[in-house]
Amino acid sequence: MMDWLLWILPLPPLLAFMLILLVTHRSHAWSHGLATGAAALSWLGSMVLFIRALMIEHLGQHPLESNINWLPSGTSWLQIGVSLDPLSAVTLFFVAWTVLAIFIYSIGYHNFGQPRGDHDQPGLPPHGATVTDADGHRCIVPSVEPMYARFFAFISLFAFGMYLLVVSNNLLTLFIGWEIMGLCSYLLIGFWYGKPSARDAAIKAFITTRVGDMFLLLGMAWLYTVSGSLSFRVIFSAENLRALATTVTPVFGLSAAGLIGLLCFLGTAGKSAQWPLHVWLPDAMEGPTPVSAMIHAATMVSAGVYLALRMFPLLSLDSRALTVVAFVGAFTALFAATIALAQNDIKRVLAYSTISQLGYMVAAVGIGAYVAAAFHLVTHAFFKALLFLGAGSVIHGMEHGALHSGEHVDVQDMFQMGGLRQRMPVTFWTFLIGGLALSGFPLITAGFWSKDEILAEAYAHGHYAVFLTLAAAAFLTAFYTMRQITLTFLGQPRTQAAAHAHETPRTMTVPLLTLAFFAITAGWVGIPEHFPLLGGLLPNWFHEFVASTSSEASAKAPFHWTPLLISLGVALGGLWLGWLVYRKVGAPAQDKLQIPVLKNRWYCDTLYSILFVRPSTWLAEHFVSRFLDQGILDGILHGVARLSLVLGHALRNYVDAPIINGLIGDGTGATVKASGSALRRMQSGRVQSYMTASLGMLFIVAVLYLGLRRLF
Amino acid sequence: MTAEQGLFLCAAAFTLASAVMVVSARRLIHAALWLIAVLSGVAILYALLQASFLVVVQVVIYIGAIAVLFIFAIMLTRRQTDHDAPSRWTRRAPAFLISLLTLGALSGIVLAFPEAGRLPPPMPPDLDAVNALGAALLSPTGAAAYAGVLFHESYVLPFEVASVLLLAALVGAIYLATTERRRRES
Amino acid sequence: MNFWNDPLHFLAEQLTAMLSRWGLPTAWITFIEFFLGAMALIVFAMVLDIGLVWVERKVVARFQDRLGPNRLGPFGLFQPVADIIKMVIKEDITPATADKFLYNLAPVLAAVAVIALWAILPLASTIYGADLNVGLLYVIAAGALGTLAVLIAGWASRNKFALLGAFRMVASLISYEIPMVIVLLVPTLLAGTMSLRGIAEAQRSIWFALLSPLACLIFLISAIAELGRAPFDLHEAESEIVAGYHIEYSGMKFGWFYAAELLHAFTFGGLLAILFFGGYTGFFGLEKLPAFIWLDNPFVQAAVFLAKAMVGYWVIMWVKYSLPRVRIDHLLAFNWKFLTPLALVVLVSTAILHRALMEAPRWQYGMALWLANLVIAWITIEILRAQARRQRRHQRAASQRQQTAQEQTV
Amino acid sequence: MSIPLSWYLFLAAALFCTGLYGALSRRNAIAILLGVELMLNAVNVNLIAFWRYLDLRPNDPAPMNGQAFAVIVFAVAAAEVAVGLALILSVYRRRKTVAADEVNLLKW
Repeated sequence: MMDWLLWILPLPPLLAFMLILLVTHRSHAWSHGLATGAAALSWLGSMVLFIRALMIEHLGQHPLESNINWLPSGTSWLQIGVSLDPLSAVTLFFVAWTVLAIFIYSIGYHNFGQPRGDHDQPGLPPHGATVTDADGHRCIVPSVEPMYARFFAFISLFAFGMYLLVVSNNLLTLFIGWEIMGLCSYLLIGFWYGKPSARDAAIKAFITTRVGDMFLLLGMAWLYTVSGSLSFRVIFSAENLRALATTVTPVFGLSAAGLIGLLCFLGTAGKSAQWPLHVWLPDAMEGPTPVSAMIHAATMVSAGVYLALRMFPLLSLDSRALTVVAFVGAFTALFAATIALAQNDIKRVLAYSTISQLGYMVAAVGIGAYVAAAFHLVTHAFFKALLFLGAGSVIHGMEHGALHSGEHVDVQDMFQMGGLRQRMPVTFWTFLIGGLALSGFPLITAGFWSKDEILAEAYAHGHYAVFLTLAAAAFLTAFYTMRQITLTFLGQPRTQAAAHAHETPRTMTVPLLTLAFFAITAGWVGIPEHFPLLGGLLPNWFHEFVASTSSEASAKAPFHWTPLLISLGVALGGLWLGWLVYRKVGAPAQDKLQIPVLKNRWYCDTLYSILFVRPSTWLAEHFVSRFLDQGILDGILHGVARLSLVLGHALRNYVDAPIINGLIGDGTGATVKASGSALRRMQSGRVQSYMTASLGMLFIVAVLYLGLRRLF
Repeated sequence: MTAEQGLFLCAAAFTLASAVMVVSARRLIHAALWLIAVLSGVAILYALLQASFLVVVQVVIYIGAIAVLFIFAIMLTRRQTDHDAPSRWTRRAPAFLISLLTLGALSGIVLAFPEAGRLPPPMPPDLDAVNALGAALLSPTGAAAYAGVLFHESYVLPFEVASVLLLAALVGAIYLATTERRRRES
Repeated sequence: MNFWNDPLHFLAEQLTAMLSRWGLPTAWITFIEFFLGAMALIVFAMVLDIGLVWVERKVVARFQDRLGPNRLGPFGLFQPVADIIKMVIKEDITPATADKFLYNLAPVLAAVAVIALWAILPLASTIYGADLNVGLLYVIAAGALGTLAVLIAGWASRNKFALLGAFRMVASLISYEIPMVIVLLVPTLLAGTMSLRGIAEAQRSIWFALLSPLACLIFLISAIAELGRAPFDLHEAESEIVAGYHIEYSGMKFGWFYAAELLHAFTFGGLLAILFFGGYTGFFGLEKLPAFIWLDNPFVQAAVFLAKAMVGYWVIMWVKYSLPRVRIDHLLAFNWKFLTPLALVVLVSTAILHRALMEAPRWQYGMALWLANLVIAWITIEILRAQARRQRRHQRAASQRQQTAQEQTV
Repeated sequence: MSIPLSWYLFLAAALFCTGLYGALSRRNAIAILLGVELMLNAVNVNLIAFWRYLDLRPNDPAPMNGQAFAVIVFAVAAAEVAVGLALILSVYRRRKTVAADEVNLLKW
């Protein structure tokens, strides 16, 4: 029963994708009906699987698994299969919830039921439609997305990819899902392909992640050659791991396990935007907000971390590899947090916070805190999806206001907002919850527990450098989160648009509430036993459940006062400071932190464009085109031409005309003509004669071959 | 020389003779009918090989469908195909030569084939060939599903592909057969 | 084993004993026995055929409110003999331009195609020519031979009407073979075997006609088409193409076609009986009761089977003599647009239910299948009615348009 | 049980070559297809013979490779004939000929 369910789990979204594309792409209601229906089906299946998974004893040691023969390869078969272990179970849980919530949210976000825009066209965001209401007032209302059905088709395909990735029990199908998601990410970032920025962002994202995928593919190939299979069970079998750990590779003397782990980790870095491959994620905010929420916050980027967790047994075999991972993660966490301080675009702030949170998880993997990473993965998925959806709701409300007031403002600029608390209460409270969770507000929010666990682990395992970096990052996180909330919701409206902003429809608020619920409660399943007062109130089943997946992970969650106090301090301090600073700030000018280095994201993009983009264009332009092509080649050609011109004249007058033409030329011409007319009989256009000829040739060749073999 | 050998020789002679008639008959309709003779001869050979299912399938598909299709086509193009004028020896001689060479080559291969002289093993007593074939063609686990023994012998994928091929052929044939005018009408 | 329980094997053993007493090698003995068996079968079929001639003529007469043959012998029982004599002494023409060999081959082939069917018809649980495990496929194969015969006849007699008739025949045969094959899969599915005997045995408890009436109906229709009898007898539509493919045939050659057709019809009656009405088996496991044990006697079984076959034959005749002939395009459209899809639906639904309810109690299983058929039939009828309504509306609109046009002209 | 495998193989070879000759030498396209059918049948005879002689092993209950192959060859043959004849018919409809050497648009 469960195998069967596992197999069909990813299929409904795929079916929806095809149906929408082929059949129902004309009807909005049908399209989103199909998409949400499919999402709901998969959600149901995931819930059933999740609950059943909880009931099974020792799921970690004996995950559910079922394989089928896919392609016969020589004597053996290439097998594909599905499996369900604690990690994939919890991943399924949050994937199912966020995906469903976002599907429903998108209905409202794309203004279902609104009139078509006056001058909307596919590839551009809707501009709004003029309607005359009952008593003859002409007013502008948001208009429905022109490519409504297409959007739902794409996210359905994306959901398929995610589910496939989660349930698959081998790297091959995992990679297939991975690439499907890459494609969807490309399609959805460039969803409004009318905007050049969106186009560039899409291409950037695609290429950047491709860099990571290259390495991942390398790792997979190596792994296959070494262990002869891509199925996790085979790869992580004890003897195979031993073999991998003992073989030493020429690269830095890393062990094969470490090297493959690192290659796969590069894939992770690409997918979940770790430094130095993080540049694509902020630009990905060009896509519609639900996309940013789902792909670039909740699920797809989590896929990278998911892969890292899957590869943990490999990585953990090589301490140096682990160290690399840990430092990349920690650095990314801090680095991105600093950038987030200076962003004014509400979505970009969240984008950078995403990067930094992913950095947290990666760092946790690096310090061997397997469970903590998984825990943060889950909680982060919830509150980050919540935050993005909240941001989307804010933007939507602002658009509404802007249409109403008719002024042209950047609806994503936080300095244009303010005072939205009264206008959009639901959005405010949910966003507040999400923000608190992000900044790790003590005890009640989910983010606190997971982040605290990571810090505790780092401290307990004595990775003090990592610990301090993460703590600093946590402080910054709390700070810019509060900055964002203050600028957006508190104080007085700074623009007409903000003043006339408007609470979003129920299709958007309900998902917000759902996610808010999880943003709080998701943390209570992982409270460490030794925590004062609360510890032991609730069983820390998350830890026991997930820890059983990998033997390396420590069975008990550690607890120390130091990290706890520090994280309390940084969280509360950051929040307080953020409120204190940005209470009165009304315009970018007054913002002390608008320093160029942060504003320009540590010049990363500039650096990359100097390092990679410019050189290649320069090479193409100057070296290849100007120098090689026009300079040398053309020069040579011209020289040859001039020379030959002179030569030609001479030859023509003294050689060509008399001798060649007279004797050879016409003679040859005649012969060629004669032989041609003789030969053309060969090409009779008769199939059979061709066939005869070819078979005859075959025999001649065969005879020659055999004869020669005899001779030599 | 046992009865079975005699039977085989008769069937073989019949088949080959009919085959020769197929390629040499002047009237196409006769050629087609000789083809039917060949097909039935081959069916007899299948029977000798104890492949009862294929005997019937041979009759149903080849004689019942393919041969009838041929005759149909021949009738539809009657004016042309009443007499197939003998092609010039310049055509026939190389063809004959090639065929002879091929025959020589194939016979050489057969002679070189070590197993060529072997006699058939006894049929498994409880072999339900039809069900076994069905299992091999249709069940993902291959005949294992039928026989309860695991060995990789599943032809689901090729079989499905073949069915798709048939479908494609069907569509293509219909498209080719409908005239432009009719296509424009509908 | 005595003669009354298992006549064929009994006789065979006797014969074997006798021949071996004469000291013949076993191979010969088997050969002789098979030969004799085949002969006996053919003779039986032919005698039956002669009877059928009489039956047909009588029944037709009754349908058409006539008396039919009543001069020769009691109830004109000897009429067929007279017919045969007439056919034999008629001049036996072979058209000058005809393709002699094929022209003479065709009628034989036609008869062979039918008689071949009798090789596998089980008259009783112990009386049958051969018990193939691919019996149903064999039936189809024999049908293919019949097609061939018609085709050859039409082509060989060098007559445009004959050729037209052959074309029509082959067109209808090939198309109607499809729904037939599809519904033949239904009994195969229910009985789990393709051997006719197995299928008959599988119906001891309940007839498949009750489990899947639709399949039975479709089989009947496509059988009539396969036989080329009215309303599907376009290949010999007197009013259009004089007598179709056997226009040039006379005397005994025509007689062969005629006999073949009659026997074919009866044979399909028998197939209908075997596939859907329990064949030689009694009625709903009646023979299990001690009182009715005699029903299992082979001779009684044979009688039961022949009676059922006769009923099927009678139904076919009934259809033939009461329905008008359809148009060729209607014929094909009916097959491709209605019969084939319906047959597919029936097959699929039966397969699904069969698989789902394998372990269920028999009565639930039966009821489910039966209800499924009922539902399908109902839906089909609804669809048909809707289409008819649409057509009527179009026609009405068209006529109105015409009227208005006329009025304007006037 | 007294026929060596080679007999079947030789027969199949002969059949194949006859078909080849037909396919190469006939003028009429339909006749060419007839030759191709012969070749296909020869192949099937080989397949079944191999099934009977080499594939059937006493320990394996039901090896069906040969027959499965043959069945697939059947399907392919049917498809080939359907398309081939349709092509010939449409050519005939346009050019009123089915002689393979009169359909030579590919000629210089």
